[in-house]
Amino acid sequence: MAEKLFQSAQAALDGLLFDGMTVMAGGFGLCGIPEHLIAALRNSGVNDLTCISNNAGVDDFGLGLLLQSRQIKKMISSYVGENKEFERQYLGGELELEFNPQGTLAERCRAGGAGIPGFYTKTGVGTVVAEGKDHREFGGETYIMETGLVADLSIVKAWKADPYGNLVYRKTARNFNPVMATAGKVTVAEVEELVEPGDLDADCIHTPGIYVQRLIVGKNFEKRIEQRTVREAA
Amino acid sequence: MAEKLFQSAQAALDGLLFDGMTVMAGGFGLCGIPEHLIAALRNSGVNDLTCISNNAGVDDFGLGLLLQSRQIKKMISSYVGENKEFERQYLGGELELEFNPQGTLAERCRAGGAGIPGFYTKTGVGTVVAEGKDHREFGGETYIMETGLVADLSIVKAWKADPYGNLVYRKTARNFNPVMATAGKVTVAEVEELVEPGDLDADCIHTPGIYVQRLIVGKNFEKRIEQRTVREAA
Amino acid sequence: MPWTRDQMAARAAEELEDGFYVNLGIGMPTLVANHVPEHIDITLQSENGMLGMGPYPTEDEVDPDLINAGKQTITQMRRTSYFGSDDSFAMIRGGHIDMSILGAMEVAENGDIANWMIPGKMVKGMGGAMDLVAGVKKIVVLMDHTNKAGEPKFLKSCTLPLTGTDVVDMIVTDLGVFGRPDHDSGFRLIELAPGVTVDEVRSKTEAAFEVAV
Amino acid sequence: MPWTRDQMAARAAEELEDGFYVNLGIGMPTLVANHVPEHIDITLQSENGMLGMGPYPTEDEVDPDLINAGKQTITQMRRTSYFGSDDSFAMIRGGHIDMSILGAMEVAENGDIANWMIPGKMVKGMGGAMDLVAGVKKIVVLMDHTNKAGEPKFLKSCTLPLTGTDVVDMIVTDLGVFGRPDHDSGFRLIELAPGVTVDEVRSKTEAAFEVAV
Repeated sequence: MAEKLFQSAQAALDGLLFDGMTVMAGGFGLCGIPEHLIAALRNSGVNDLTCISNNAGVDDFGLGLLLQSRQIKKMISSYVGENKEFERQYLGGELELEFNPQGTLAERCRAGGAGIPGFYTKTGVGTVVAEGKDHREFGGETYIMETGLVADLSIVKAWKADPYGNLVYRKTARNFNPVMATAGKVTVAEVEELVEPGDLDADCIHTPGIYVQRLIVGKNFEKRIEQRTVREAA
Repeated sequence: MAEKLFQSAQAALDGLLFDGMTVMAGGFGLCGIPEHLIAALRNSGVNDLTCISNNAGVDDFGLGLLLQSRQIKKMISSYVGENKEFERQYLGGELELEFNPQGTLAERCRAGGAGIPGFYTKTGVGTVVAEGKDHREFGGETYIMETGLVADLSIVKAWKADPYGNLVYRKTARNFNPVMATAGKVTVAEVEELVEPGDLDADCIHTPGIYVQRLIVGKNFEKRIEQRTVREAA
Repeated sequence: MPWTRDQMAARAAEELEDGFYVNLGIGMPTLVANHVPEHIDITLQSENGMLGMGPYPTEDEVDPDLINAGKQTITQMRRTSYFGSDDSFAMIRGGHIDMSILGAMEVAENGDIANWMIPGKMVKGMGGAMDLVAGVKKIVVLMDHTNKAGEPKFLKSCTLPLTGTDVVDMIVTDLGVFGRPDHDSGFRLIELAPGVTVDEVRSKTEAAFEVAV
Repeated sequence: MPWTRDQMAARAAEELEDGFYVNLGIGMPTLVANHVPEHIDITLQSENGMLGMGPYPTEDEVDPDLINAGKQTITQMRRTSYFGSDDSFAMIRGGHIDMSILGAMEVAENGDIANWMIPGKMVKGMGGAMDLVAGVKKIVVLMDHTNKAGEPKFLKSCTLPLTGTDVVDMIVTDLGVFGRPDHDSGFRLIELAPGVTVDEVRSKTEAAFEVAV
């Protein structure tokens, strides 16, 4: 079998990076982000990235790290509210930004991975999102066409993997990870645990190994929480 | 909670059927077909059905039962090779037939369930499948537009369910069942086993309960095998 | 006397029906979860990939892998299922969610809504709001009747960039409730907070509406 | 001497590379699985929703919930994952499968293929064939060089209804192998079965081809 397991995030990205490339990064807020691969991207010094990610991290964590170091030229996101450095660069004209409705962003990734170059949606009709896009009627309702997205590299975070690259995610840390795994020309996954072949339930694999070209086991995940909300124990 | 569990296939279909309706039925060949719900459809006498199903069963099992009783007016399928009665009715002009490539059929169901009225695909370009369909270039390649499919009723077969309608399928009996569950205005599921609330792993639910309006536990599944192929034990 | 935020949430909660799948927006709409009538069982969807959202965790239960769309820590229930963002929005776009209760900056008399972008302020993005208003079966807006400057928020037409056009079915404000039976009809004032008069509502509303209280 | 069916399958198997994900068509292509070189590890996809297809079961292992796209009973492996038909064809259409080895009734010199419909016979349907030829990275056709009437199957242009246009990358017949480096190039005869001459191939082929043996 072609070996998928690499010993470090740096090694796993070796040979895949070039200035101006497009990178998809899984995660919602700071939940389920590929933190080790983002750190390795930062350390690589790769530049002029177009990053497709639902959010842009916070100032000192997640994709915020790549904003700090000005490695990102353009973001395609649905919400970037928690990042002061982002705001500064954007208002200063240093950063391009393309907002997509969250569901349109997710579906564009799915379409890209599924060989669908365009699809119609009601989302955004009559808003700035629809400007310049093809409109079409179906059953008397108006829809706009959105296009599929593909990335040079997708980086995703999963809970468990087997050596074949089969992945399982945990709770809401799943979010954009599986769909982005399908849309990378190359997909690199970081996981918390590597299990033996056959240990994953074949009926419960979220990302089949065909979508994962490289794999690392991350250590000491920080898993930072943005809004720690608690109730009193009963 | 709104009660989803019904005591019989007949009871679960009560009030949902009308002549001329469109029914999606999960299954691939005879694997993972909703055999009890098909039997109940036959017994109901509902007529002039448009059936969307990858295959059409065999003469005396699966959707073949509804062909025998001439309850089907039209089939939308990808392959109908194993059914003599089908052939007879089709060649006699008694049955309409629309062939879709299997992946296009699956994607049309997904699109219908996902609020996508149309999408572009390379599949079928330059073939009879493309005739009369919109053609469009993306990146120098030609694609055709296919439309989403929605059914008045979807009938699916799962392995396990909980009372909330969450479903888990088993092995290749999954096939078209989950995608068709999303595309029915009403979806009725038959399962082999009902488990207690909380017994299904929340990370491993294939069909969230929102897609399942009614549920029955089937008894004595026949699960007929079409091509029993075996090797010598080592 | 105008309704309090909790009373507004309670009024919106009266729209819930047993078995409903519901998405609650960030802010005041989250209060609705505290006012679900006892005989009603609903399931909350969180668009980051969860059906069956439970309450906030106790300190011991906090799990960084389990958050809602507002990035708050939450808990799982016995009914919970998780899925990816693509499947989550397929569910939303496909019309499978019965109701969404959302905040708004402006609503227009034709059902347009603006709730994602204030010119002159840094744009944070629409998140899932455009998908929700386009896809969910019934859209209930929960908002103060006027803005901080005392100006109407229910308008002839929206002035802010839109989130969706002709999508709002009901508006619950601190002064009352506007509903419309379908998208071919205009809004009707169908309920007033105690002591609030039709005239007061008129004076604080730019939109045209019928009175049906 | 023309190749036997097993020899043809073995020749097609030489196209496999370590780590490939492969879809094998019904009929002769299934024989390829028996000829995978020992140092090569491939994973078989079955378009009804499985990656990592194992061999036929023993009598004790037969499971009606576990079949391949030919509806034959099969087995699971340690690497196996199951998924729905929509996800299976997203995988195929999206170009994630490295190679498909398929039978054909006709192939044209421009790469067109016809393998699903014979006029005058009952049409059974294209199943997943159109999706496979449109989506898979490399399409290898495995077919007898001539039909039962002794007529060429590799033609100037197909006469039967097409499965796909300009999709075939390689043709392995009982007489030899035709390849082309890319879809802008024509086919070249790159290999002959032992004792088969270029003239014999020419006499049984309608399509134009370069000779590169």
